[in-house]
Amino acid sequence: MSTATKKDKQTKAEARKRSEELMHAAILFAGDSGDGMQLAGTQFTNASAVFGNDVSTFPDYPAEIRAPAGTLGGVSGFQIHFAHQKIHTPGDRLDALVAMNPAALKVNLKNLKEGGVLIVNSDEFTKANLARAKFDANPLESGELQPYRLYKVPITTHTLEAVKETGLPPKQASRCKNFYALGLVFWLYDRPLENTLRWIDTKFAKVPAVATANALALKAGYNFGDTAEIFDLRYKVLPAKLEPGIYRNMTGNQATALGLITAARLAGKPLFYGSYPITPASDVLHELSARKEFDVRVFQAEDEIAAMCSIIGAAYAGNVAATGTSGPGVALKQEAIGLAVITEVPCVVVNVQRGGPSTGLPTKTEQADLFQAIIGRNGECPLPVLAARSPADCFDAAIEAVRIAVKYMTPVMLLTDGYIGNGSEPWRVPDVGSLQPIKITHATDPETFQPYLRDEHGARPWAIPGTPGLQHRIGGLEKEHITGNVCYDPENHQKMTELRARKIENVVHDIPDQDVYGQSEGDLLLISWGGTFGAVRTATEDLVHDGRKVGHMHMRWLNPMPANVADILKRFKHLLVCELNMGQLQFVLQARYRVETLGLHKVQGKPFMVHEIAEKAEEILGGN
Amino acid sequence: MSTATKKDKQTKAEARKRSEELMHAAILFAGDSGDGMQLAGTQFTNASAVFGNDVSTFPDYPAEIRAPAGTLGGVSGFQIHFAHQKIHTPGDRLDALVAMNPAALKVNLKNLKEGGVLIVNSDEFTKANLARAKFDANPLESGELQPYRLYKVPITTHTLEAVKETGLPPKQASRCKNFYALGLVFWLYDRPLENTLRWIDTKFAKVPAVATANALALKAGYNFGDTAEIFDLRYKVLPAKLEPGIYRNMTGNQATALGLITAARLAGKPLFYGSYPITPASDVLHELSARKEFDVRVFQAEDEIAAMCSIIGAAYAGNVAATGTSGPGVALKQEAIGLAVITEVPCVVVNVQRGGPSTGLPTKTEQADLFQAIIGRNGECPLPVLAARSPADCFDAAIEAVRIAVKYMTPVMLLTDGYIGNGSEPWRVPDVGSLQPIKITHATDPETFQPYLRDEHGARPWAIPGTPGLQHRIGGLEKEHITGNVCYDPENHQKMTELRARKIENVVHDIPDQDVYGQSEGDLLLISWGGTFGAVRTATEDLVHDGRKVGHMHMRWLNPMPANVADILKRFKHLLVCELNMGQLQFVLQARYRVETLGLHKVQGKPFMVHEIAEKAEEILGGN
Amino acid sequence: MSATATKPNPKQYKSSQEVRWCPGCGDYSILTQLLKTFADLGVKKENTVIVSGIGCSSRFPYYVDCYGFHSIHGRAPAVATGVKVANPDLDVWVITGDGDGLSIGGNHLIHTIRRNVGLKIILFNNKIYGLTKGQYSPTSEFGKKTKSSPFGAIDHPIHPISIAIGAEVTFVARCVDVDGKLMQQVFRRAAEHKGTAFIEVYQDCNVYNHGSFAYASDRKVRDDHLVYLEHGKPMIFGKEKNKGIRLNGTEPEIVELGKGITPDDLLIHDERAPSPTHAYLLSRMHYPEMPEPVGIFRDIELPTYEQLLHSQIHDVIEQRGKGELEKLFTSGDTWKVD
Amino acid sequence: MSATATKPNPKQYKSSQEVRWCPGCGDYSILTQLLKTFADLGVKKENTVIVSGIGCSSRFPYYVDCYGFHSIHGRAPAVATGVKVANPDLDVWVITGDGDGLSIGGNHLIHTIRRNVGLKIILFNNKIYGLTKGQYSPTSEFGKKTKSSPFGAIDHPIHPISIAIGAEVTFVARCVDVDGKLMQQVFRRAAEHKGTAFIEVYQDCNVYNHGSFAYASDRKVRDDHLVYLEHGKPMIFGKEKNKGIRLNGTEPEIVELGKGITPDDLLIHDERAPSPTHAYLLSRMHYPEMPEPVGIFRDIELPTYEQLLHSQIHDVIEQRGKGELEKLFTSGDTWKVD
Ligand SMILES: Cc1ncc(C[n+]2csc(CCOP(=O)(O)OP(=O)(O)O)c2C)c(N)n1
Ligand SMILES: Cc1ncc(C[n+]2csc(CCOP(=O)(O)OP(=O)(O)O)c2C)c(N)n1
Ligand code: SF4
Ligand code: SF4
Ligand SMILES: [Mg+2]
Ligand SMILES: [Mg+2]
Repeated sequence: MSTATKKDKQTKAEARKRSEELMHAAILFAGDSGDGMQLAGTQFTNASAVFGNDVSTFPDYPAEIRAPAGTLGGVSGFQIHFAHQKIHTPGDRLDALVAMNPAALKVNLKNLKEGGVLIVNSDEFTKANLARAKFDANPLESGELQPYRLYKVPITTHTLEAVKETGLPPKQASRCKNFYALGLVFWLYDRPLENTLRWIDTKFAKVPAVATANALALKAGYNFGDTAEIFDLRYKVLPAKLEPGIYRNMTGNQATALGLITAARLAGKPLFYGSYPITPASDVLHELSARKEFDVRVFQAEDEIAAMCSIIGAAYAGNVAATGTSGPGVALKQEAIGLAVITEVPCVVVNVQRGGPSTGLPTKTEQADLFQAIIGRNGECPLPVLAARSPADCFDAAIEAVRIAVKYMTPVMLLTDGYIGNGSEPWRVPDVGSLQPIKITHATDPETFQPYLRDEHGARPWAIPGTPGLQHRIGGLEKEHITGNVCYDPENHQKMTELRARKIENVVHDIPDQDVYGQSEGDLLLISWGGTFGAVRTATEDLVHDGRKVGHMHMRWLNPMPANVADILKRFKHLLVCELNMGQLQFVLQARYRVETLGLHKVQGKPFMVHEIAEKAEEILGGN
Repeated sequence: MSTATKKDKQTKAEARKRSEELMHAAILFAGDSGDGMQLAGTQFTNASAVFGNDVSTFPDYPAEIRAPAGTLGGVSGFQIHFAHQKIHTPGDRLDALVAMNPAALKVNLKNLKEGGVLIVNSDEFTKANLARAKFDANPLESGELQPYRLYKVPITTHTLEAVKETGLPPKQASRCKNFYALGLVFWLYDRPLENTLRWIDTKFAKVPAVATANALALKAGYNFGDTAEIFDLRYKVLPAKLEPGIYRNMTGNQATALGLITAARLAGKPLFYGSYPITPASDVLHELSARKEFDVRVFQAEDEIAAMCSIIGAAYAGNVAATGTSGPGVALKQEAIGLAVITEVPCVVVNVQRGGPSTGLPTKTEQADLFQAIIGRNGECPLPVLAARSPADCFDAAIEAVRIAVKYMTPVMLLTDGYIGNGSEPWRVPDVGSLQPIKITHATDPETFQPYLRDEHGARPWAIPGTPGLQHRIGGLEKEHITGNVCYDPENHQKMTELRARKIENVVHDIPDQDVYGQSEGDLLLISWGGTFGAVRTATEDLVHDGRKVGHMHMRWLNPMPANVADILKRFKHLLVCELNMGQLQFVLQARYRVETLGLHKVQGKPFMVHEIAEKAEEILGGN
Repeated sequence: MSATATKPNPKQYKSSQEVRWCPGCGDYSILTQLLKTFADLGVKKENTVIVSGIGCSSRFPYYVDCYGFHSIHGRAPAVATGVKVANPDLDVWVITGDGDGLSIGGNHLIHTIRRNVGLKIILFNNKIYGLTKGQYSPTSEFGKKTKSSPFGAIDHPIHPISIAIGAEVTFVARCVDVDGKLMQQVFRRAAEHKGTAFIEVYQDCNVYNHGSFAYASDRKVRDDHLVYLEHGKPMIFGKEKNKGIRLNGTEPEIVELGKGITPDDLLIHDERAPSPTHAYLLSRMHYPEMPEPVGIFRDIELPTYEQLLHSQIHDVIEQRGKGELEKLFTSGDTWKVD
Repeated sequence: MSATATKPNPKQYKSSQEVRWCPGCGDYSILTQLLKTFADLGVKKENTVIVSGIGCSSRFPYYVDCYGFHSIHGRAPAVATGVKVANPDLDVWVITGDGDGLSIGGNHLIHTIRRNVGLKIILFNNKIYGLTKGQYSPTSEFGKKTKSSPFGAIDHPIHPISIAIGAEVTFVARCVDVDGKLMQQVFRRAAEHKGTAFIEVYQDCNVYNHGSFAYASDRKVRDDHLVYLEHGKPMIFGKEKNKGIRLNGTEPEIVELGKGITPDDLLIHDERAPSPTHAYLLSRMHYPEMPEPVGIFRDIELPTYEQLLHSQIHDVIEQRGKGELEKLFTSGDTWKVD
C-alpha cells in the first residue's frame, strides 16, 4: 500500500474532493518500450492542449525498437509540461511520474520533485524485473521513496479485470494498461476523457474489440482515481491565455512538413521531397507521404546521396524541392550540396540533428551539426543556414528556407533537432490569406537569357527545361560569369567564388535584425540557437525577473548573421553561448566577431534544463 | 625570322659562344595537351636536378584528357625553376617560354619577363591555329613580341626532317617535336643530354623506332642551338649548394606514397591503401600499386566511401591503413571518417586538394578544404590535421601522420594539394637507419584488456582480430567508457565526447613548437600553411633581407595547433594569413585566439606568386 | 516528341561548344548518332534534358543543344529521376561511363532500373577510366594492366547487361560505337520505350584502352564475333550467316547450319519474353567463347515510376479533393482561444 | 576453422550482451542457428569477425562472442573487405538487412560479390526498415502500405538473389528464419565456401511486417510454396512430393508428377553449373505463381580477391625481392651532393 494509506481515511476522502490549482505541471509517462508510453503521452498532450493549456513535450525513447523487456536501456518516456501560462520547455523537474516498471522508476526518479506524485505499476515490481533494473532491494519497500507521494497501483491487474468482457487474450488485454495509466492521470489532473475516447474510436475502428478494451481501460483508470481512496489531492491547471486563434498541437517534424507544403503552395508549385529514412527525421517523410492531395511528390531514395541529387534534379526542373535527414545523412549529402551551390539550384536541406559523432545516439538530441552546416563541404561552398527554435517554429522556418532558396537560387540548410522534431507545442493556425506569397519568376526570354547573369540580389535566373529557346547546360565545373560556360580562367574562378559568397551574404537583407529579449545591454548576454531557445528564454525570464541585467539573443540565422549582431555583442560585459555541443556557435562567433565568449556546453543527448542555464548565469554574474 | 636576326651575324656568332651565369632561371614548356609538354618538363627537371640545381616545378594541365587541338582551353604547361641556390617555388615570372602553338603563347606570354627568351614553333602559327587561339593578327608579325628575345623555329619541320631516317609515319614522327624543343632548351641552358637519352632508351625499349626518333629529335634540337646562328646568348645555372647527400627529384604524390610505405615499414606492418581514383590524387594510388614488393595491399574501391570503410576494416585488423583522395572524395568519406573517430581506429586520410566547390577546377590547385578537414563532419568529431609544405615534405608528413594515428588511435587527415602533389623538387634521400621506428603495441592480455580503457595519451588499446581471448565489439554507437559497450547514458556521452576531444588535444605533446622564420617579433607576421610555404617563405626572405621586421609562421599542424601559437601571435603588430582560399585558416585562428588578422586570399587555381605576397606585405607595412 | 514535316538537320541539335574529346575517341560517333536520332525523331530541344555524371563520356551534354546537366560522379540517374518526376513530359537521357555508372554509381543505376523511371541511359563502356587517365574500371578485363594495376587487375569484371537484368530492366540493348546504323535503331527504340532504357555502347578509348573492342568493331572479324538480335528470328551469325545459337538445357551453344541443323533448331530471340531469363542468358555470351549479342535484348512494358507516382497523386486528389491549406492546418484536434 | 574433439556448446559463442530484438523477431532464430553452426564447426572465436551495417539485424555482432564491428549504414561489405584483405586467415561474416544491404549498400554488395571477396554475407530480408520503424524497403511488395507509403509503394521490388547473380556471385542460397535445419546446412556450406557466400534469409519482422513470409514459414502451407534445392536431384516439391519443376524453353513450369510425367522429365538442380543462368532462372521463381527455391542455388569455385591480391604480392616479391627502403629511395635518377 502507498505511503498515502498511512493517513486517516476520512481526511483522504475529503482531500479527494479538494483540488489544488497549479500554474503549470510537468509529468512523465515512463515504461518499457512496449508499454505504449509515447501513445499515452501524446494523448495527454492533446487533451491538455485542447483543454487550453500551453503545452511542451519531450518524447524520449531508446535506439532499439524494443530493447529487452524490463531493462534500463529499454525505458521509453514521454514528458509533458502543461500550463496556465506561456511556457517554452517540457519542464526541468517532474511534478508527477508514472513508472510502469522498476526500470522506468530507476531511470527517471532523479527528475521527480520532492513531494511529487509517483504512480507505479506495482504488478511489475517482481524479483526478475527488479533485477533487470539493477535494484538491490525493492524500492517500494525499502523506504527510499519516502520523499515522494507514492501511489502503488496494480495497473496490470486492474487493466486485465477492466477489459475482461472484451474477451481479448491476456497478452493483448494487458497492452491496454497504458490507457489505464492515462485514465488515472487524467483524473489526477482533472482532464476530460472525450478527446481520447474519440481518438480510440477512430484509430481502432477496424478492430472494435481493441477499441472497446482501450476505452474500458481508460475509464477504469479514471474511475479508480475517482473512487479509490488512495489519492489525497487532485490538481487543476487552468487554460493559458494564449493569443486568440485556432490552435492545434504539433510536433516539429509535422510543422516542418506542413511548412514545406505551405511554402510550395505559396509559390504556386508542386513540392518534391526526396529523402531516405533516418531517425529522428523520418516523420517529416511520413507526414509528407500522407499528403499527396497537395501534389507532394515524395521520392524515397535508395540513400541520402540519391535523395539530395533527386531534389537538385527536381528543382532544376522547376519544383519546390526539399530533402530531410539527420547528421550522418547530411555528411553523405555534402558533395551533392556542393553541386547545388555551384549550379545555383534552389532547394532546402532539413537536418533534424541527433547525437553524434557517427551513429552516436541516434534517438537523442544534440546541436553538433552547425559546423557541417555552415562550412562542412569541399571548396569554398557557402550557403544560408537557419535554425528553428521550437516545434511550432519549424513551420515558419521551413517557409522562410524555401523563400530564401528560390529568391537567391541556392540550397538552404534548415537545422532542427530531435528535441523539437519529436517534441510538440500548440501551434496557432495561421490565416491562409495572411501568408505572404512566394514570388518565383522563371526566365522565358531567349533574347536576354544568360544562365549566370545575376539579378540585383546576386541570383542567377531559374530557367526550367521545357522553356523554348532557353536550352543551356550547367554542372559542377566552374563556369564563366554570365554565360555559364565551363571556364578554367583563373580570374573568372576568383570572381565566381566571390560572387557566390556575396550572394549568400546578401541574404542579410532579407532577414530581420537580431532581437534581444530582456535587457538590451548589461552584464550578461545569453546566446542560443535552435532548440535550446525554450530553456534559455525561460532562464532569462527568471533572471530578468530577479532584476539581473541579462539579455537573451536567440539566433535564428546562423549564416549569414544579421548585420547588428556585432553591435549587440559589444553591449554586454559577458557573453555566454549555450549549446548542446562543445562550442560550435561560440567558435563561429569568435571567428566572425573576435569577441571573447563563454560557453555552456552539454552533450548528453538531452535538452538543457532551465536551472542549468540559470546556475551558469548566476555563476558568471556572481555578486553583480 | 627572329628579332635577333636583325643583329649583325658576326656579333651573334661570338655571342653564341658567350654564356651568361645565372643564379636561377624559370622556364615553361607550353603546348597543346597532345604535345608532350609534361614529358619535356619532367625531363628538363630531372636533368637539372641531376646536374645539381635546386629545382621546383609546376605542371599545369587542362581538365580534359585532350581538349580540342590548338584551343586556349587545351594548353598544357610545365614550369621549372632551377637554381644555384635553395629555392622554394617554381618561379613567379619566366626567363624563358617555349610555346609550341599560338594558344600556348597567348595563355602564357603575360608571365614572361621583359627581355625573356621566347621560343615558338613557327610551323604552328597558321591562320586556323591563330583563330583557335583568338589572335586577331599573327603576333610573330605584329610586333607585339618586340619586348622579348623571340626565336621563331620551325620545330615541326625540323623534327620531321631529323627523324626521317626512322621511317615513322609523319603523324608519329611529328610527335617527337617535344624532344626537339627539349634539346633546344638543353642547349640554351647548357645541360647534358645523357640523362634523357638513357631515359628514352629504357622507356621505349619495346619500340626501337620510336626510341631512335626521339633521340634524333633531341639531338637535332640541341645541335640546332649549337650550330644555327640565331641565338645570341647562352645561359648557365651552376649547381646549388644543397645539404650533402644523395638526392632525387620527387613529386609530392610520389613522396606521399613513399612516406606511407616507409611508415608501414617503420611500424613493421603491411600497408593497406584503399582508394578510388581522382585527380590530382591518383598518382599516389599509381605509385603504391607499383610497389607490391613492399607488401602494399592496394584496394581500388568502387567509390570513396568504400575506400574509407576498407581502411577502417584493415586498420581494425592490424594493418597500417591509408586512403588518398581529393576534396569531393573527402566529402563522401566524412560519414565513415566519423566511424573511425568513434571506434578510434588508426588510419590516414590524404587529401590532395583541388579547386572547388563541387567538381570545380579538378586539375587546379586550391586550399579550400581546411574547414572540412578540421570540422566538416556530423557531431563532435575531432581529428588531427596536418599539411605538407612542399613536394619533398610530403614524405615526412605522411610518416608523421601514421605515427600520430597509431599512437593516438585516431584517423589523421593529411592535407596536400595539386600544386605540391604534381610539383617536384629535389629530395634528400634519408639514411634508412636514422628513421625513427614507429612503435605499435597490440593488446594481448585477456586479463587486463578493456576495449576503451585509455593509456596516458588518451588512446584506447589496439586489439586485433586473431588475438585469443580479446574478442570484443565496436561500432558507431556511443560506447561506455572503458568497457566499450553500447551506452546511452547521458553522462557517459558527455564524458566520451570530452575524452575524444582531449585525446586529440593531447597530440600537441607530440608536435614541435611552432617556429617563426625571420624576425621573431615585429611589424608583420606572415602566416601560411600547406603548399603556399614556398612563396611566403621566399617573400619573407626578401622582406627580411630588405630590413623589414617581418616573420613567417608556417603552420604544419592545423589541429591541434602548437601550444606556443597564441604567444607568437601576440608578438606582431599585424598578422597576415596567406591562403589559396577565402580565409579558412584565418577564420580558425580568429576563433581560437580571438586575434584580428588580415587575409591574402587567392582562388584562381594557381599558387601564389612571391610578388603577390611581398606587395601585400609592403602595403601593410607602409612606411614602417 | 513529334515528327515534323521536314526533318531537322542533326546539326541543329549541336550546341556551340567545342567538342573536347581526344581525336579518334569513340565518343564522337555516339554523339553523332544521338544527334541523328534526335533529328530523325524531330524531338523538341526544349523538352529534352541530358544528365550526366563525371568522366570523358559525361562531357556529352555540353555538345547538344538541349537542356543539359553535368552532375557529379555516379549520380546522374538520381538527378535525372528528380527531373523526370518533376516533369514527366520531358525526355530525359542519362549519359554515363563504366566507372561513373557501374563503379561509384552502380547503386543508383540499379535502383533507377528497378523503379523503371522513364530515363534513357547510355553507358559508354570503354573498360577504363578515361578522364582520370587510365585506371582499370569495373568492366576491365581480369588481368588488365593499367596505371592502377601495373601487375594486372585482380577484380573479376562486371557485365553491365547482366547487372541491369539482375535489376529487372524493362529495356536493355547493346551497340558498338562504330556501328552507327544499329545505334540509331537502338536509340530510336529506347526513345519510344516508356520505362528505363539501358544501352551499353562498346566505346573505344583511343588513348588509354585502344582496341579493347577490336573484335567487335573490326569489319574483318566482327561478323563472327557478334550476333545481331532480331525479335522473333532465330539467332544466326557469322560472316557467311552459317552459324547459329541453339539452346542446350539453359545454356546457349554454337552450331553450324547445314548438316541437318536448320534455323528451326535455333534459339528464337524474344525481346518481349515476360521473364528476364532469356535476356540474362544472352547477356552471358562472351567473346571469345561465344559471339556477343548486339541490338535489343529485352523490351517489355511495365508502368513507370513517374506514371505511378503521378497517378497515385491523382487518385488521392480524386478521393480527398485538391489539398487546401485551411483544411490541412486544422486537421487533427484543434481548439479555439478567444 | 578446425573441428575439436568435443564439440563446443553453442552457448559458448554467446556474448554477455543482452539481446535487444523485439519478442517474436525472426532475428533470434538466425542468431541461434549461426551460433550452432559455429559450435558445430568448432570455429575459433578469435579468428572470427562479424561485421554489420545499421538496422535491427545489424545489431547481431553484439550478441556473438567473437570480434565484432557494427559499422555504418550499408558499408559493412567494404569494412569487411578491409578486414579480410588485411588478414585472410580470419573468417569474416557480414550481417545486413534488406535496407542496409540493398538500398544504401547495394553497390558495395555487388562489388564485393563480383570481386569474390571471401566474406559470408547473410542478408536478413524482412521486406521492411525495422530499426527506423517501418518504411518500405527495396524488397517490399509493390503496393505495400507502410509509414512512408501510406497509399502503397510504387517501387517495383528488387530480388536479392537475382541481383547477386547479376553480379556473378559464386555462392548463393536462401533460407527461411523458422527452418533452423536448413539454415545450419547453408551456413555450414557458406563457411566452407572460399569466395563470397551470399545468403538471403526470409525474416519475420514481428512488429512492422508480421506474416510477410507466412507462405514460406507456416508449416501448413510451406511445403507447397517452397522447393528444396538438392544438387543433382530433380526439382520435386509439395506436401505430397507430387509436383515438380520442368523446363519449358528457358522458363520453369510446374507439373504434376504421375500421369506420364516422371522425375526424369524435371529440371535437375545443378549448384555447380558453370554459367549462372540456371541459378538466375531459379531466382525468378516467385510466390504465388511458383514455389520459391530454398537451399543453395549456386556454389562454384573462383579465386578469391584476397588470394589473388596476396599471390600477386607474393609473385612480385619473388621477382623483385622483398622491398628494401634504401633501394626504393634511390630508384630513379639520383645525384650526389658533397
Ligand atoms: C567523387 C568523385 N570521385 C572521383 C572522381 C574522379 N573521376 C572522374 S571521372 C572518373 C572515372 C571516369 O571513368 P568512366 O566513368 O568510365 O568515364 P570515361 O572517362 O571512361 O568516359 C573518376 C574516377 C570524381 N570526379 N568525383
Ligand atoms: C546514413 C544513414 N542513413 C539512414 C540511417 C537510418 N537507418 C538505420 S537502419 C535503416 C534501415 C534498416 O533497414 P534494414 O537494413 O532492412 O534492417 P532491419 O532494421 O529491417 O533489420 C535506416 C534507414 C542511418 N543509420 N544512417
Ligand atoms: S581519354 Fe579515352 S575516352 Fe577520354 S576522350 Fe580520350 S579517347 Fe575518349
Ligand atoms: S522491429 Fe522488426 S526486425 Fe526489428 S527487432 Fe523488432 S521485430 Fe525484429
Ligand atoms: Mg570509362
Ligand atoms: Mg529490413
